Amino acid sequence: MLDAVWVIPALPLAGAVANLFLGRRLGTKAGWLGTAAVGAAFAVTVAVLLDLLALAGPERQHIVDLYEWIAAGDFRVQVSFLVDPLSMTMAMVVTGVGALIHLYAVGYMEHDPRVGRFFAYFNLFVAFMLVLVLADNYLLLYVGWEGVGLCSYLLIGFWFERPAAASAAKKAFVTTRIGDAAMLLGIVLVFVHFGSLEFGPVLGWGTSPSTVTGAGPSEGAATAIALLLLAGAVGKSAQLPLHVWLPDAMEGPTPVSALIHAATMVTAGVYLVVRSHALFEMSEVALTAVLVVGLLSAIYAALASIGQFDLKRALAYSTMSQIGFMFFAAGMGFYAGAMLLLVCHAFYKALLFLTSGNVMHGLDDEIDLRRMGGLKADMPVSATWFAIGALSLAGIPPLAGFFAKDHIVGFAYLSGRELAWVLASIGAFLSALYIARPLFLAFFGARRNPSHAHEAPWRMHAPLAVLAAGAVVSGLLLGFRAEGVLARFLEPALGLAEPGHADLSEAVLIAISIVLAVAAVGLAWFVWASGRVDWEAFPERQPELAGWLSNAFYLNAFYAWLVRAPGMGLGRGLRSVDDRIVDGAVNEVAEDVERASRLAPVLQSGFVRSYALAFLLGAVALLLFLGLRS
Amino acid sequence: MIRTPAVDVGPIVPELILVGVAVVVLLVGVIARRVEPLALLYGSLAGVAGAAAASITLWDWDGAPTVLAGTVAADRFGVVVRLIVLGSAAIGLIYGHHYFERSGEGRPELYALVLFATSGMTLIAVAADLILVFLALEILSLALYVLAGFSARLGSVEAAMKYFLLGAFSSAFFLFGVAMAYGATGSTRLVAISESLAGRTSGLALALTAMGLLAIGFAFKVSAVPFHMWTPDVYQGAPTAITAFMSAGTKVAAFAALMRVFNVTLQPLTWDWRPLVWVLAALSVIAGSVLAIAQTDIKRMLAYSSIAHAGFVLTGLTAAGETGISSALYYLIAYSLTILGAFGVVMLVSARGERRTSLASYTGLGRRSPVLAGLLTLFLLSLAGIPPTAGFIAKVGVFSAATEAGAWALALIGVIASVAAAFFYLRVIVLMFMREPEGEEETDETLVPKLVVGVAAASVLVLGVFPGLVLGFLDQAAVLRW
Amino acid sequence: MRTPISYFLVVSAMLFAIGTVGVLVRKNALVVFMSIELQLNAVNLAFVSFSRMHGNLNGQVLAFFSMVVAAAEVVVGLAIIVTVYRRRRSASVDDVSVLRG
Amino acid sequence: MPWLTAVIFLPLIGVPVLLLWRGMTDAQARWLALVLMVADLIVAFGVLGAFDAALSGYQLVEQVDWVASVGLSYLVGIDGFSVWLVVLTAFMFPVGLIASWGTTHRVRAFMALSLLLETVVIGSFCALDLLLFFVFFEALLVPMFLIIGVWGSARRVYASLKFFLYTMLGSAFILVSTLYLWFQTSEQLGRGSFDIRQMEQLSLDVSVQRWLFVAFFVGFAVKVPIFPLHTWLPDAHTEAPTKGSIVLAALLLKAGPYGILRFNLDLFPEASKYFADAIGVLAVIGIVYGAVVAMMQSDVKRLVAYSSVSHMGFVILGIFTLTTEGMSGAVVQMVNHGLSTGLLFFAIGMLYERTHTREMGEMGGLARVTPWIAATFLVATLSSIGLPGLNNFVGEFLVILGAFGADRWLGALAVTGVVLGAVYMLWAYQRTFQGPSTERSRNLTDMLPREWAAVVPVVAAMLVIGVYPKVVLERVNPTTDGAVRWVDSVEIDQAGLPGGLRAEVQPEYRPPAGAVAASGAEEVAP
Amino acid sequence: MPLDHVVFWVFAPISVGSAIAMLFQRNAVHAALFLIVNFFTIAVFYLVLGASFLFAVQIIVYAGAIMVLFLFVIMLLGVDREETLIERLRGQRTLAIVLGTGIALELFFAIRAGVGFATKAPANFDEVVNEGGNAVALSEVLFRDYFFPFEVTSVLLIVAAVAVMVLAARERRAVTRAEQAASPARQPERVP
Repeated sequence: MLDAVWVIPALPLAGAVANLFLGRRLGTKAGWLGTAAVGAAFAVTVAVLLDLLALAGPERQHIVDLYEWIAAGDFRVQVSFLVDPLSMTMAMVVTGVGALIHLYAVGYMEHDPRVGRFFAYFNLFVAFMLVLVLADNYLLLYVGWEGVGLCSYLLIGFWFERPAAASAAKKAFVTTRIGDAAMLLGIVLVFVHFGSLEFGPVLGWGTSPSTVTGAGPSEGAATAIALLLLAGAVGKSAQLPLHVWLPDAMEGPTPVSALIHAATMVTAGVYLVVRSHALFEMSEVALTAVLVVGLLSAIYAALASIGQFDLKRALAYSTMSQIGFMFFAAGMGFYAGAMLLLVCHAFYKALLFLTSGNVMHGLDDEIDLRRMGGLKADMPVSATWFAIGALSLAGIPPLAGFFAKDHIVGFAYLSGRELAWVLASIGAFLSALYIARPLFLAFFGARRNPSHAHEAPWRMHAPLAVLAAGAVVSGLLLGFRAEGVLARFLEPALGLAEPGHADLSEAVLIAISIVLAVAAVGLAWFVWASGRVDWEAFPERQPELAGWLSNAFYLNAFYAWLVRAPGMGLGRGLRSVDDRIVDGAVNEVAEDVERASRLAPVLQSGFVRSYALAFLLGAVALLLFLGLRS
Repeated sequence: MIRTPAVDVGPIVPELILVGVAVVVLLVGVIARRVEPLALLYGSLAGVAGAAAASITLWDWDGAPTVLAGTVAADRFGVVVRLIVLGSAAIGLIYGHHYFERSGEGRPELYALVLFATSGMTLIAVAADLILVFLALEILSLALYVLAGFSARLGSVEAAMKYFLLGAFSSAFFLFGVAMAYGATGSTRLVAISESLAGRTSGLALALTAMGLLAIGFAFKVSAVPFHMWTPDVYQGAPTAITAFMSAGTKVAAFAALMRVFNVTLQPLTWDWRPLVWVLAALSVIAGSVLAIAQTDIKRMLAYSSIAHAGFVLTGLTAAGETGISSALYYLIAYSLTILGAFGVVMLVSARGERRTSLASYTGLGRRSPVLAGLLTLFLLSLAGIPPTAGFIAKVGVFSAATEAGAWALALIGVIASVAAAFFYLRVIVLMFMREPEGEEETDETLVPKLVVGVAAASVLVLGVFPGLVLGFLDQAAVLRW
Repeated sequence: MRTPISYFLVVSAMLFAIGTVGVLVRKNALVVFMSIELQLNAVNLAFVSFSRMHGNLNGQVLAFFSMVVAAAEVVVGLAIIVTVYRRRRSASVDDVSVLRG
Repeated sequence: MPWLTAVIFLPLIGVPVLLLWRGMTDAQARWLALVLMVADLIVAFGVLGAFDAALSGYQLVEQVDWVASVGLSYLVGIDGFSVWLVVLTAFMFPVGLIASWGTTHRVRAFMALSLLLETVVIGSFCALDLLLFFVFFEALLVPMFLIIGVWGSARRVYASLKFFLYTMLGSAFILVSTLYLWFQTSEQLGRGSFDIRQMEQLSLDVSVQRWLFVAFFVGFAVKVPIFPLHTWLPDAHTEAPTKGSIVLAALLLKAGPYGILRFNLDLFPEASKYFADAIGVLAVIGIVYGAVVAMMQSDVKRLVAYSSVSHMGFVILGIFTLTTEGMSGAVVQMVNHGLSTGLLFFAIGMLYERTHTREMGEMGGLARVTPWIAATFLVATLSSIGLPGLNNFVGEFLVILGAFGADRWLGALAVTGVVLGAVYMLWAYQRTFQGPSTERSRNLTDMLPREWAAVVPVVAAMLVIGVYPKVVLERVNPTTDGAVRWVDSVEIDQAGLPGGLRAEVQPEYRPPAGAVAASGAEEVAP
Repeated sequence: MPLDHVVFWVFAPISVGSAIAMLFQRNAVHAALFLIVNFFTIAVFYLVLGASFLFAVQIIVYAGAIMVLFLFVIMLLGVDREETLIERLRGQRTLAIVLGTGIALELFFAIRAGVGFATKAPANFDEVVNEGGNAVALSEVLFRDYFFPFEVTSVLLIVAAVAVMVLAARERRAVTRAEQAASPARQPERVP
């Protein structure tokens, strides 16, 4: 069964092709087809996972070579898949959550004329995502990497008639492309230094015949490689400083936001870092960079999220913040923690997005928190889902988010990074705050929207139920303790991170984080739901602060200022250079020749005697020439 | 009592035939006033054919290298040149007949004069004595002066006068050259001169002057810059048929004489005349190519291009000896065919009385008369030296000869100039195919001349694809026997 | 005779040069043509002088030929000039310049 | 079976028929041309079959004396460099024909010229005799000139003249150097010859070799085109009819790099090594420059034209990395660029037929009206911005890999081209197909069956190369290995080094002997 | 002072002078007359140089026939028309004179270098070369070494005759027909 791993991406790919060409004819059935494809992929994944578990811990690593992909000179790269705990974990998330979101999308998209295409892209995304996580070498990973980028582009711009959507799509692609380009360089460097792109030889487990320099790269080279890969990860995972595309990406349909921009694709960066941890560990700088980026992103995004009134944008920033935590964990070498958060986050963030999808559905695409409120009356079920998701994220025990986040924050302290721990705690507090905010704004307090929201059909609740369950229990099951089930499962691939000892006991740490979470939620209730605070007047009272928050510290504008104007200037400049100088020279030469030819009428005056004169001139010159020779 | 030498007329049979036929045509034409011009044409063509046959038989001439008291050389070079000239003459006769019958100016003397001119051209190719070169030169010149003025159009007459005055002027220089050569060596036999010059180190002043003056004379005839000034006016003014004939024939003949004189007589002075030819070639190529761009009359344009082509032939001749000669010969063949064809098309397009020779009248020709346009395109491409036409191989030939002689710079100049030249050739193509015709102007679609042009086109292509057909002969012809 | 040959040659050279100048400066076609005749005569003088110098008669023969040529040229030339005159009512070489450029 | 002669001259059969048979209807003309082209494609596949992937030398060589006296011969043969270009040519011509199927203006002439063009293009890819190559290379101008000039759009005359003269000027240098080489052969080898296998034997003075290299390079650089000799390209591309653009982009641009691979590297290894870095820099400039200028274009055809400048920069860069990876990448990239840019122009042609504009400003929202055209364009776009899984990625990656081997910074800079590519291509896609639809882009018909017939094979080919590039690479590698080793075999002459270019030319990263041996390159000239 | 010196120094100035004088005659008839003078002097030189036959021919053919022909044509075109000596072409005259002197000098130096002013002609020219009289000796050479060119001159003369026939005897109607056919020499127009 392990050898059938290639089936996992193949199924959604098939679904994609089918939907692409038959989509029109299938109509709404396209959705079912797509869901079935992903579901089947999930089934296969489970089967493969079982086979993997059947193996003993150390042997849990199986490579499936399909065929030689590119070969030139001594460069060889295979199309080969890797089955190991890490890839399987990702595959499970992708297929599982993916299937649920597909199911949800069936209902969500059924009225869209291009539903066929939607599911084609959606399946295609899953396929590429699976290639990404299952790949056994960096180049194949890069295939998936770019592929998901493409699908994200297509899906963000799915409603391309809307200029906003089109631009957002382009922005997303280009921004991530910057990271990807860096990553490509990183991959090239990997080959230059390791003579191979397969994880085995590069990451030090197993060996490959084609290893050129067994010694491995120097510290500097390793740093360079790691940082370049990190750049790619940062782009894909919307971390500072390449995060600007994520909020705009919310122009896409909500299931897209849920699947791609919350559950799976954006976590690819985390996967990359975790996967190549061996590389990162070769260089202190790189790891620290990961840590710093993560932490900063977490806090930055948290603050930004608080400033948003657009529900989805708020969620988007929260995603960024959460992924920041994952990077933070990875940066500390606490990969299992990162993965745990990744999994749990997949559940509750997907849940949150889909629920907000319900809300939009209910309020015919109303997205502004200021025009919601008190919705729990109209859509109790959705309210419950959202509450679960929010609290889970906020880190209220015993929900999933609690364990996931708590391990990470705690690890910071236990591994003796006090400052980091403080900041992380602040981050945790803020995240609880920002996620409780939409909860209260939307579902509690006064109703600020005249129209009556209507609850979504059951078909759309079924997946939510499952996700909710996940959001509740996944933490308990997988990561009750820092060395929980998941950690131990992942051990062969990631090893165990052993925190150092510290003066505060774990219990205290747990207590602290619980207190922070509860306090945050309480504060949120006080400000946004109790009705005692006129939060709507806040922007008037604190224009700067509000502006900084709602505009995410104007980074977007800053980039625009930094890139667009100079870029355009350069472009115009070069274009005029091209027209005036480069091409101008060419035309100039031509004109000169023509000008010279205008001499003809002057020379050929038509007078015999001037002809004779020219003749004689030539004669004299010629004889003179000879005379001088003799 | 005068001891007359052995009179071996074999090697001059072609000339005898030509002159004989010319006289007959003349008498018939003059005496029997009502004779059908077509008959005269056939007669003259027969004469040309006979001459051609006679010269072919001379290919395997095994007699003395020079006959008639050493004034005539009997070698394969002469044969080849004769054939080229005779070919041009045949085409020229047909054109002329058509042209002047069309304009109603046909007269029996036309054929006679063409034949006389031809005889002069063929004679000059074999002349082994400077004075004979001069006489032959005069024969063809006088005939051509008249032919240029054969039509009563003002342009034609003016052309005749300009051609005549400058021609006489240049032949005076040439004659002085002969005198100097004689003064330097005491003889006018090409061989004798070179023998007396050979190994001589000092006292070359007269010889060099002679060379210079002779070069001037030839340069005038082949219209190399700066002795080219007459060319545009004469080519434009003369009746197109005649222009065709002389643009091909005169150049070939003059170049033949030039090759013989420079490679035989002045062979000892090779190192002195090489740079001379180099400069003339460069000037002609550049001036011809550049000045042509401004032209608005196609005959004038072709005239300038013929100047440039003279330059190309000279480029080949910078390589003294066989390589130079054979490449030049090939170039002359290609050039003659092409220019004859081109002028043929011009004649057909320009209709009666040269009404439409301006480039403007070629607008949309591709629509009005696709065949003519297509043929002209082929010729223009050949002139521009684009494969697979004869013009391309010819250019390659002369350039490689030049490169071999170390004159690669000249080759480079030539190649670049031919790009400039390509511009005005292309411009005609643009007019013909890329512009829509304004107004329906009829073109002369008479079959026979069209057929002739077609044959020329075909041979341009064939020679372009299978140059081997002639190159072998040319290599043998390039060996001057003396 | 004791006069150096080169004296005669120099004279012929001068005459030739004068002839060329004549061609360049005179407008009347006839006079231009006469100048050319002058050049030819200069050449003939050169021929004869050289023949004297070399002590063979070829030079004189050549001079003879050149006279023949000259005669022929004169006939044709005058005929052409007359034709032009018929058309233009002028024998000035400057008046015929339809063709230029 | 004389495969190459067949594949070269098969299309030519149609020319006289089309030109001479006056009564032929347009439809007949079209079909005749199409049939011949497809037949030629089949023959081309035959060539592919007859080609032995394992060998690095010339194969299927045919030699017939043409002009024995000067050692000019009809000498054709292919190796890893040319085999795919031959196939590509035979492949893209029918596509182009279908693109211009709708032409109604002088159809017979158009078809005749197309067939003629196919012959000369394939010929120039097969010729192993330098002069023969030049003949084809030069003859190629005429039909292209006419196609642009007669069937082109508004400024066609200017464009066609510029194209012709510019390229001709470039080849002028080639001709002179060719003749010089010929002269050298006659000097050194006793009898003159244009056979490049003979010319390889020549021992040329270093400075001479470098001069000749420059001459050849300039000639080919115009055709590639390499910045700053590229300005004929935008005009030609823009004004040409769709078929013209396709042929121009897909095939004619390949004649340049092909010539460099075949002649510059082969004949002047020392000079190639000597100039490698300078040219690499030039190529990178071209990559970035082309991309930036492309970004500023409002005319979609111009935009693609400049993108070609950028892409060909990659090809040149790859060649002059002088590593097997880079060179193979370059060769693959030539094929890829042919496919993707060809497809782009095809899509643009479809749009132009419908909207009658090339201004992106006047289009928009077309993805709604003509989703499949949009899809076609998008696929081509993605391919040309190097999306892995599609063809271009393979080439670009190998080139970058090779460039890294030669000089890190060149590689790094080249990568920026990838980003910029995404910017301008996607922007173009957005401006053309997304956003609200304009009045021009209402009720248009989507792709017609014949257009499907053209698009599907191209896309299929792109996917195949993207997913299983081995098909291409395994036929290319031996030859590139041979070439690399041939260039390596000479040492750069430090003595003759004037200042300016950096002294050490040895790339830091070289394929180890094992790898080369593995891809067995037998025949390598000493 | 030997006779030939005297002859030379007497006639050379006349010869050159008459030539120059010819250039300054506004009236063609006068020019022709000066030319005739010049021809006479040249004839005299011939005599001195031992070419008595050519001396005769020079006087009969040149001074006689040819110049008469000239004068005849001059008459035909009108005796009294005086040519304006104003130069329309800028720089023509100066350049002409400069170049004229240039060519004269070049020839002069060529002669000086090639012949030199010391060389005397072989004294016994008349005895050895012209033995049996100049005419006879000349004919010897002419019909032995140059008989073929001599034959060729006949062709030349025929051509001349035909030429004149063509040019002179052109029928009016041809002229007129050609007239209405004649096109304006060139009309300028813009071409790409």
